[in-house]
Amino acid sequence: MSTNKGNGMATASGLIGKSVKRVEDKRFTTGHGQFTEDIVLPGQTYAAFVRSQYAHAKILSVDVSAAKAMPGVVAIYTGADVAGVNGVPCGWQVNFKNGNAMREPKHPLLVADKARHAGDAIAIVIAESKEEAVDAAQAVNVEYEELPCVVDAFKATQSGAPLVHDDVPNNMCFDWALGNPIEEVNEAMSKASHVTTLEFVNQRLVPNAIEPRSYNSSYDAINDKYTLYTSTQAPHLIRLLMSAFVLGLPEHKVHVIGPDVGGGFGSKCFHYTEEALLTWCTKKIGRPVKWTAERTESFLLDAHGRDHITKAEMGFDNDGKIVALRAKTYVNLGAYLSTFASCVPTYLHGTLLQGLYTTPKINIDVTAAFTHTTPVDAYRGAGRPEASYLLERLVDLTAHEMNMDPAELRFKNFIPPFDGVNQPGYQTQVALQYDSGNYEAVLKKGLEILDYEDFRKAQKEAANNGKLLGVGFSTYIEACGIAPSAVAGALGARAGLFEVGHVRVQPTGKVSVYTGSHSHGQGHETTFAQVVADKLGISMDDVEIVHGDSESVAFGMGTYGSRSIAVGGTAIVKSIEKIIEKGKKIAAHLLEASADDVDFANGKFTVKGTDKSVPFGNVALTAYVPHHYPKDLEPGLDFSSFYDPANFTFPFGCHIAVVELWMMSVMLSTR
Amino acid sequence: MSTKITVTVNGAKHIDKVEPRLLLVYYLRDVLKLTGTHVGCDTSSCGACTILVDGKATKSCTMLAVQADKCKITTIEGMATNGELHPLQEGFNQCHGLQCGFCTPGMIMTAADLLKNNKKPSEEQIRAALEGNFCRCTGYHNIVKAVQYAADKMSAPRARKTKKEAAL
Amino acid sequence: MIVEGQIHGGVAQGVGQALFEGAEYDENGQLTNASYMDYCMPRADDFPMFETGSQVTPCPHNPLGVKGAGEAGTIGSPPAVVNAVLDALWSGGHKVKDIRMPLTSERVWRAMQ
Amino acid sequence: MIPVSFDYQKVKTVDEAIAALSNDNSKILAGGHSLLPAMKLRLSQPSKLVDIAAIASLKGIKEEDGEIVIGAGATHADIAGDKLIKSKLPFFAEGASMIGDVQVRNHGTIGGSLAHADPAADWPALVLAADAAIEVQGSNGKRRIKATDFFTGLFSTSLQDNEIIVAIRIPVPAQGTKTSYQKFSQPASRFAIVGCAVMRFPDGKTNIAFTGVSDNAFRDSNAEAVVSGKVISNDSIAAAAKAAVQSVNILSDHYASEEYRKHLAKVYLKKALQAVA
Repeated sequence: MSTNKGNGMATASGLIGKSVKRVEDKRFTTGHGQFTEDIVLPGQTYAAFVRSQYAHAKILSVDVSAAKAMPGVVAIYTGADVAGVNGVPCGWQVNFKNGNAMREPKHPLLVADKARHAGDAIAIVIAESKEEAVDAAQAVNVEYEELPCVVDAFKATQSGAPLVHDDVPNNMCFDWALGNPIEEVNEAMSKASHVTTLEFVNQRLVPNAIEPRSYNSSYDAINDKYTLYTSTQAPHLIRLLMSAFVLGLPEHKVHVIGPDVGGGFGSKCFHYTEEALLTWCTKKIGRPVKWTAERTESFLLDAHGRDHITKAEMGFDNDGKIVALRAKTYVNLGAYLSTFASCVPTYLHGTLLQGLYTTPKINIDVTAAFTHTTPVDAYRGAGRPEASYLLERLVDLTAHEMNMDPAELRFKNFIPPFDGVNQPGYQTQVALQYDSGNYEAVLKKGLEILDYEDFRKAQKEAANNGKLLGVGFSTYIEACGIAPSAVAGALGARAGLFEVGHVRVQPTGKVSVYTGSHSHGQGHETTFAQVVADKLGISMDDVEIVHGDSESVAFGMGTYGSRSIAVGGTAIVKSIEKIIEKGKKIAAHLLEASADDVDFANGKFTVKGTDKSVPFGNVALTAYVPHHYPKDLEPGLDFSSFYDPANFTFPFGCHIAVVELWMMSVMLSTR
Repeated sequence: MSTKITVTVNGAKHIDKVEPRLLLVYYLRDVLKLTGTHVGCDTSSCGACTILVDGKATKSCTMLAVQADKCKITTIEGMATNGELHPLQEGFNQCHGLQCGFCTPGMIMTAADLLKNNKKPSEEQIRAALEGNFCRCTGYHNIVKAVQYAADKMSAPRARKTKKEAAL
Repeated sequence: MIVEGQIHGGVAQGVGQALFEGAEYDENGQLTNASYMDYCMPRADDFPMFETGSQVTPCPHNPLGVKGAGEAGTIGSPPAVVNAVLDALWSGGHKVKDIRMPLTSERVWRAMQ
Repeated sequence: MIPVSFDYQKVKTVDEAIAALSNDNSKILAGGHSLLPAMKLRLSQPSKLVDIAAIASLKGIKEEDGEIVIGAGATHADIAGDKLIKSKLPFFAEGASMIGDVQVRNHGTIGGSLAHADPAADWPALVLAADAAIEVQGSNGKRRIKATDFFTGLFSTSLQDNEIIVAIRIPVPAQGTKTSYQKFSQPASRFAIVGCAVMRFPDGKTNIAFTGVSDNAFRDSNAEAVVSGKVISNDSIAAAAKAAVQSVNILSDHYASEEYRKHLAKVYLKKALQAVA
């Protein structure tokens, strides 16, 4: 067993960077977490779905008469009932190489004409109990005409492949390329003394959050107001997409709450048809409707991840310096375009192909296709694991092919260290500018932890004894906290990528923080409280973090893409800075000094060079009981900030895996 | 057709009429409103629904409520006594053995069964004991540590066992 | 501790991709492993303890100097594991370019034949 | 996740259970760990369940008249932890501890598993290798079915309608008998892709049984013939492996093709033979 071998903290003192116990754990370890499925509303009804058993089939008829007569059935709706309702939208527009917009076929709430993947929803059955809903769903009779299907992205784009959407020729959603002009890359490649070629599949994965997706939607007719409880990573985003794009509801009449969320890994940041459909149904029946996916449904419906077929070539000179990289990838989008599906294989993948290396010429070409499979979207890493897999496999394979050491090969090609302050950021060949990096250092550290020389000796000995040991390296970079909004917008994002942090200091000096980030396991209630307590010099116990509620929090973009601390955390810090600035004015008044002469540290406002000070709590009280108070200053101590970062952040690192192959049956053991 | 059952859950006796097809996990969650026991799958694989039935770790999604007639059940809600957390509950907090918290109740209940039978489990034994409980967040590293923490605490000579722990 | 936890979980998902997980469709478009009895979810006894280290390089453009860690474990680990298996094979004279993920024992066995 | 509605009857004696089974869509509920998952997915839709968990005579493990008698209602955990089993039939304890997970072993029963006859279950190989008899009871009383006659195909056995398994009877092995169970698990379900059970008697007689390999578990007489009565050596092990799984239909699935499964069967037979050498 080992612990983290760190060499320093992000801040020198205080709570930030300290290892503290999580404040949210008590409710989870005692069984008092509140997940969406735990919520039962007065008059609750339950939904079950009739889903296509075929991947591709014409729906000839849907007979609900027998089901309607079953005990407890409240309502049944089919594709015909929601034909006039919009489908769920895609949040990122990618253009074809020729400039045309990508093709966005409708993703209806229920399908009426044909099913396009196994599990496509044909009807929703609402009943008094879960049991009755499931029983009645089984009694709905659907007549299908099964059609041929295609499940592979490459095959889908070939002529004669069955079409997923009649109006999308060759099943092509878009094609796209990035980097240096292909002629330049080809030329550099032609001069390479060694070219490593790798054709591989980055397979399809199922995110598998252990909490299945769950929604509970209700409608208050008196106030014409909807409330949706949803197991989401991004409550405000869901409200925006569902109200403005799907159902056409006034946004202020829709309250979206994300209670405790049992993991997401990307799969819960998308707007799913069931969220909008339940919200549409609740008004129709005038009662709350709840649905929780069964695991089998999760497998068939929660957006999957990855599914790339790639051919990549990396050219090297005699010395092992990379001279060019060329890659062609076929991307499987599944049957419909999920919320962020289009940006994952493009702007989150192609833009990372510089890796940690000085590769002078890079070109990535992507073809994205519809198939008769579950939609594919961001899953933990989203595009970046695909990029790092492409690069790091090529580098290790090259080491074998050129008979070089894989670590040595990397050291030869690393971008030299730069801190982004004294040295500029690093401009890649694939659009991004890295913020700061010291890539040699992480590999050196990894080699130390492994004791590389020792391992190579052990490997030789093992091989002599008929045992196979192996070491694999991966020095990777990622781009987190997509930003700024203007750049993302220019690349096709249909949403802003800022975050909101609202800090409300209560009269007694206690602090409530409202963040647009939404924890689904990350521990924001602890991390953000740490940041706030550190910055204000108060106890973490005096800080409360509120998240996941569209009415408490002004706005928010949610939690995904490793953005919470960098974007959400910074938004909170911005508000704290405003609070300190105003606090200085109040303190200056109390201390009869000039605000410019007041410092804030360790929870105290102090007049520079004196021992005259006033604690944070007194300043807070004064802000709300402004009897002795600066003229022209508003009472209260409450600030909100929208933070739109200047750039992504670029974390990087090194993974080293050591494996032993057990020869008799070839079992792998990781060490 | 409903059947009368009598069960003792976390020390409290309950008499209810239930449909035979009602799974024990739904009886706990929907009838008794003990929502700490979770459902994560439909194939008896994930272990999120683990409780103790007559002291034995049990997947409550794979037992009918009628089968639990006359049984003594402990759920996650019954692990803390008089506001004092069970060493496992403390261990999961101390060792950061949870992230989203959804699998945590099942993990704790399975670990409770292990520690009842094995006071000083090795890392390997802990991992083997938890093979029926999925966690997608932690990579299990800190869960193993949490169970080790609890084992150490429970076997410490000065540790005073509460009545409930002793009974588990 | 929270960051390390993110790394552990991320690595587990990355190693999961490399060694255990993969959705498989048949030619009829049926997901043939749509349950936990068929789709291999990594379990406690599939993993060793992880060893992590850290190297701080502050981000210059935000006041906390922070970067982000939620996905780091998942992004870098699959190629490391696959590279390690291939390195083991090369060390035994099996010059294998690629094995398709997940590296099931059968796929590794076939690569050695 | 919600089974179809059914009737439920809890019985106290085997006779009561047999009487309760009169309806042909009735099923016995023992531990429920094979049946309930199938019912939740609505793959199985019985109209009535007869719960036999309260039948006292089905419980327990004992030695009686030169036989080890395992009650059909013994759970995998009961068997894994039983002293008699550990000393006289150690591979039963090993095999039991490899089934499912702790929670499953706490409730799943040997009788339920045998009656279900999953081609990848562990018990079939073990009872076959141990020369066990499956004692069943029906309206005409009790009868014994030799394990070798019990498994008749995919999920099928020679159990008649209205018959229930009451016990598994194994002749007490002579002193010096060695056993081994070697299993290569399907990584997701942990069922056997290949399970090989070997029982070697002091006189050299060697029983070899496989599960997971074919439609049903089977004794491998070709492999047995190679090593029975002979010294177990590298050569005889290699010869037995060569002879093994020759005349059976070998399964193929997502985790192991026919070819790889065949390879694994030979490898796991080698491991088992090495363990009893």
